[in-house]
Amino acid sequence: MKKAFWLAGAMALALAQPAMAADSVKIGFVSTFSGPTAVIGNDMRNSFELALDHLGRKIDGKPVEVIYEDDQQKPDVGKQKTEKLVQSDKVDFIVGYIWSNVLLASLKTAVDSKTFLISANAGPSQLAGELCSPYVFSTSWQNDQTPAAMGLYMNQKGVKSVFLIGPNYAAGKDMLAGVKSTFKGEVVGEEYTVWPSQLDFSAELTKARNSKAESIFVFYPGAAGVQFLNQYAQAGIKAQIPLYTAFTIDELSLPLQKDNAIGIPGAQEWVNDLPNAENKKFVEDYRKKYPGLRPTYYGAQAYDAAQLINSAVVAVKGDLTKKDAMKAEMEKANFKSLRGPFKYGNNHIPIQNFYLQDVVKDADGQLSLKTVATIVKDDQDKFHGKCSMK
Amino acid sequence: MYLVVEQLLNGLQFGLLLFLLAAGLTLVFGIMDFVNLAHGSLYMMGAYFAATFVAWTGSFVLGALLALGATLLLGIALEYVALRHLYGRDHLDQVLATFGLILFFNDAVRLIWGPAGLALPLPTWLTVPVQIIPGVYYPAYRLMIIVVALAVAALLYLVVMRTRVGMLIRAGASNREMIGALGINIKLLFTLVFGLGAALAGLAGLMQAPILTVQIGMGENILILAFVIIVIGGIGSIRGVFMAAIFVGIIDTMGRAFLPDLLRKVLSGAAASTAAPALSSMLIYLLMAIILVLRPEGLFPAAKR
Amino acid sequence: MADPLLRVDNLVRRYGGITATDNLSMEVVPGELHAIIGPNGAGKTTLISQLTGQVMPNSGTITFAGRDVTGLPSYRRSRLGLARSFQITSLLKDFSAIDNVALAAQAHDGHSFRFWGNARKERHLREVARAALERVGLGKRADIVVSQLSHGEQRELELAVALATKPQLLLLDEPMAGLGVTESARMVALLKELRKEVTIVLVEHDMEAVFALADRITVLVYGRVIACGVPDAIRGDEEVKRAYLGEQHAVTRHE
Amino acid sequence: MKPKLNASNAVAALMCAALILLPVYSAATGNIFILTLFTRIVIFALAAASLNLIMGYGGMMSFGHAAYLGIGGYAVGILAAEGIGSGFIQWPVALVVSALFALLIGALSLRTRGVYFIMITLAFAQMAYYVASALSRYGGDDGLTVYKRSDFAGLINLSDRNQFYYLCLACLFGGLYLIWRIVNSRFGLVVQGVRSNEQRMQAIGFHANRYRLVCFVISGTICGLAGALLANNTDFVSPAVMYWTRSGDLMVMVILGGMGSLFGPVIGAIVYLLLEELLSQFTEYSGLILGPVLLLIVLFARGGIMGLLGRMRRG
Repeated sequence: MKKAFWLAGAMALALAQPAMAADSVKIGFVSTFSGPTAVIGNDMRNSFELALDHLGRKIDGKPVEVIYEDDQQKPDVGKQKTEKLVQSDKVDFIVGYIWSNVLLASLKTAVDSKTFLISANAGPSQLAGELCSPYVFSTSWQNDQTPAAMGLYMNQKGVKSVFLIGPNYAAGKDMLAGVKSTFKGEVVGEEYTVWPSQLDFSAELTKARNSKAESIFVFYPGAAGVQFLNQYAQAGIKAQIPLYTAFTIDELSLPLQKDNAIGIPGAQEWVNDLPNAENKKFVEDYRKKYPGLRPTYYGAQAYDAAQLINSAVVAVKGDLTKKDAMKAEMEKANFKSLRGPFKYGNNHIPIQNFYLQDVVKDADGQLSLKTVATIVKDDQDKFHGKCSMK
Repeated sequence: MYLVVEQLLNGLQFGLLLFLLAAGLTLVFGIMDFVNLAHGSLYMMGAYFAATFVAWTGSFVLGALLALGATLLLGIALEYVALRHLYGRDHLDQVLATFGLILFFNDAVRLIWGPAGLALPLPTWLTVPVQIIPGVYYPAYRLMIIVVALAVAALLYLVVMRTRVGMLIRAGASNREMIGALGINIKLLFTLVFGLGAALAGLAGLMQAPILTVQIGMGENILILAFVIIVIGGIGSIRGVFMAAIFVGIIDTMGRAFLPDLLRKVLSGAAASTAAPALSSMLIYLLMAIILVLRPEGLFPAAKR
Repeated sequence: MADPLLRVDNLVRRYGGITATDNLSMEVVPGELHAIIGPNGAGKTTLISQLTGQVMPNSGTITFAGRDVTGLPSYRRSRLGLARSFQITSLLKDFSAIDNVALAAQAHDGHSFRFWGNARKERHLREVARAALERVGLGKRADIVVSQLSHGEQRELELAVALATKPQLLLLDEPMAGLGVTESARMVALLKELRKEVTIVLVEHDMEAVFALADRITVLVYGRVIACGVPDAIRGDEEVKRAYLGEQHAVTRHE
Repeated sequence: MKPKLNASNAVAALMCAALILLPVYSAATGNIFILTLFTRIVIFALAAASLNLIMGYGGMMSFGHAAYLGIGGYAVGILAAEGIGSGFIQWPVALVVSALFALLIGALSLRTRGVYFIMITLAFAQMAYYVASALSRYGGDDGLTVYKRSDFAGLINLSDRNQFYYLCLACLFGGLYLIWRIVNSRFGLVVQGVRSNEQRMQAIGFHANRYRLVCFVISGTICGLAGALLANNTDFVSPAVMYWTRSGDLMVMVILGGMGSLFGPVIGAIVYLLLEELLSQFTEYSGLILGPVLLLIVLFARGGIMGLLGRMRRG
């Protein structure tokens, strides 16, 4: 019986974290740090930490405190962690969110408490449209933008027909819709696969080959992208029908995809070799600080989020109660983004370029992504008209 | 026509892969009456071992064999340390305990190998597509999976039907008390069967690794499929699990391949494109529900054969 | 003879290649104690199970109190007044003795879709249960959990449960199985009391008890009735003697 | 039976008192989060308690119980999205739809037993998951934001933290009281009898499956209520809440706390969710601890935490 009391006491203590004095900038960071997708969360955290290093671990002279929380990729857990950060830790900013559903579940908590939320990845259409909020910013993109850029590139290449394959969930549908919105050729087939449980794409690949389409477009993030490229190559289709992708090849999946990824183009708003000073420094220092790892677009977006926060706090001279002034400053996007040109639309979603990336062997003989061309300049999402910004 | 043939092959190959995983599960379930959720973890360990050993030895075959042995030993160790204390317990106790093992294995793998997953590249002679009939190419590696799985199935059949151990296994699956009455060393038999099940799971894991990925949590989604199969097949029946696995593999593949087009003929375009993916996702569960409603003990109940 | 309470016509039940009940017909008249005997594997328990509805026959009819009950599930037959005890004791092991009996009483006391009141406080159910327990001599053991009762007590409890359903016909499947000498004697005494109130079909191996209790005896071999009559007639029946002495002479095994 | 003063009852009483006084503690210390955390725990405790009714008392191992969380939640979410904000409509709809779903899958599933039953309930829950994922009008896989919590005509304000907490707690206590009454009623005894020995119950005159089915429906309905609460708590509902791992979580809570004991699932929910929260604060490798803890509990604490407490008394 006594043990139970001690245990209860210990739990109460652990939950009753005292609120710290308010002379620091507190940032909550919600991402996935457990399970198979922890690799993304780790990259975002690494990049965010690097950004803080670059800022001297201080923002406008104030020490920075970051609290990392694991959402386990579950919406209700993400929501609970967001509540913890807002209510218990009383953070000034919340950053992170890989997954659209986790972000959407957490959004209301942040907005109701007037805490700035910066999505460093998730970009559901609602965020750009009816759910836009003065307190919510994005340093990524709206889901449709990247595949739409790919569609434009396919037009430029003169591709006449395409077979679309993607996972059957919201982002998957957005992605295929994105390509269709810009691609001018014929869509000869459209296949959705069971998400997240489908492991074998042989049926879809067989159909694609038999459709006589001139090209295939896929969206498969993370491990599914590795599986898809493996099977695409093993089925011998790689030699027959060229593949176009969005969010399927990145620095996390590349070490697993290896040669299967060579020669497969993708669209992205950030590539590691973008020629600006900030980006060079970021990529170099990242590889120095985390030997064996390479930064990804997830990380670059998290890095930008730190810079965005810095710009806002500096503008109000550290007075974190001036929320309107901070919002106004952030809307100006007054920081040097790793991806070069970067400004905000009315809905706080970036207006930015999208680049064509390809897989090549770099100087060390390692596979890496390389910018080939700029597909589209100053692209704005198509939902901004639905945003009333109340 | 070629399309149908190729899709049938796809289904067969997928089904056989599932068979490797489900066979071990149904043996352990049928004989020890033990629900092992951690079977998926053994499958994952098989793939991780294979990726590691193939990288060390530089040989796909050698690495695979080492991985098979390692999974076998891991299975035996697991049985010896923890699971044998759970025989005869309530199924739910077993579910809870092995659920705990899943959590443990996932985080242990993340600690040892990192969260990023591993690649298991194929030797080049397995990466080329093979022309099976004029005009139809099929990936060599997938053909190899079909061959290996069929060989394993045949071997299992021989062991179960023609050997003394197999006789005990069959007796155990249909009537558990009987093994005790035969006065044999049950503990040893159980450990062996568990090790065999683990090795089969490991084999499934390492066989699929080059097609899919080597990743944390890779065992969980496929474990549910394996459970679906052993339930459809009738628990404890190797024959049932073989038929059910191929059945599920083919139905799943054919469903995904042809259902959307079929629906588009019946429904309007918009309705079909919403309904088709949802329906093909549900297909296997729907199938299982129908089979269980009609035949509550599965298609080939072990007790009556 | 009065109209039969239970009538079985041409009952057949097969398991794979074995015919457990082979074109069997018999009658039980009100008020009698009708024993069914036969060597092991004669299909006695299969017959009882068909009478109570746990097993469905392949063909034939069962008529109870003038009503065809062949297709009725067991819970419906129980409501009509058919009660059974099981050969291998089959009680609610984690319930107390009185709960076991009270549930049987409850089954025959209106419907049980009552979600609120505490059933253990329904006095009339408890009283019926207590009376049945007293009847079989378990009055003092009412609150003991079944798994803690001795084997003999569990057999007696089986009877109490059957009695609590206020049966017209009691089907007893080897109530003496596994009992010691004194326990058996108590059971015989108990059955002698019960037979005054209720019609009983008794399946039993203990010949002494059968011949002491039964009004009529039916002899089963390989699922067939080879004889039926008063104890003295059965005692003198040549075929019955052969069946018990050496089955191979008397009965040809069917396919 | 009279309540006895033993370790398990003492812990249950203590726990109830602590749950009731929690908002006071939260207000006194300014720790709002503990209240938010426990609101979620209380909701899951209600869901676990409903699962315990069929699993612990009825012997029906449902592996698809999270489906009702989703159905209750979607009933609230969809009605809210269609402009019907009144809780007097939303909640009854949530309960009725959950009950109907339970009736349908119960009628089909109860033809099977044992592991087959576990799997068929899983199958139906997975189908519900995929249907919800296909509801593109209501967010599909991304889920559905509930902009406004259920409106009870000013009687109670669900957006007020304390009021909502007490509402959830009232639902939990109400649910537990209902379950307690049911378990000791005529109906409850029949259900428990059927769990213990189905053939015997048939032989004494009970149509076992009919009682099972009604019990299954009651359980699903209570869990639907938990789903309605959860949607209001999260202001959001998504298919993820119905995924099979969620059903697994609920089972773990019940078994961990102690099946077939009234307060077991509540303790199970508290311990499981608190452990999850606390461990995640100390380590990213919580499974390395939580996993073996579950294994040890099974090996050495049969009957879950309540079973352990029960034995402490006996020594």
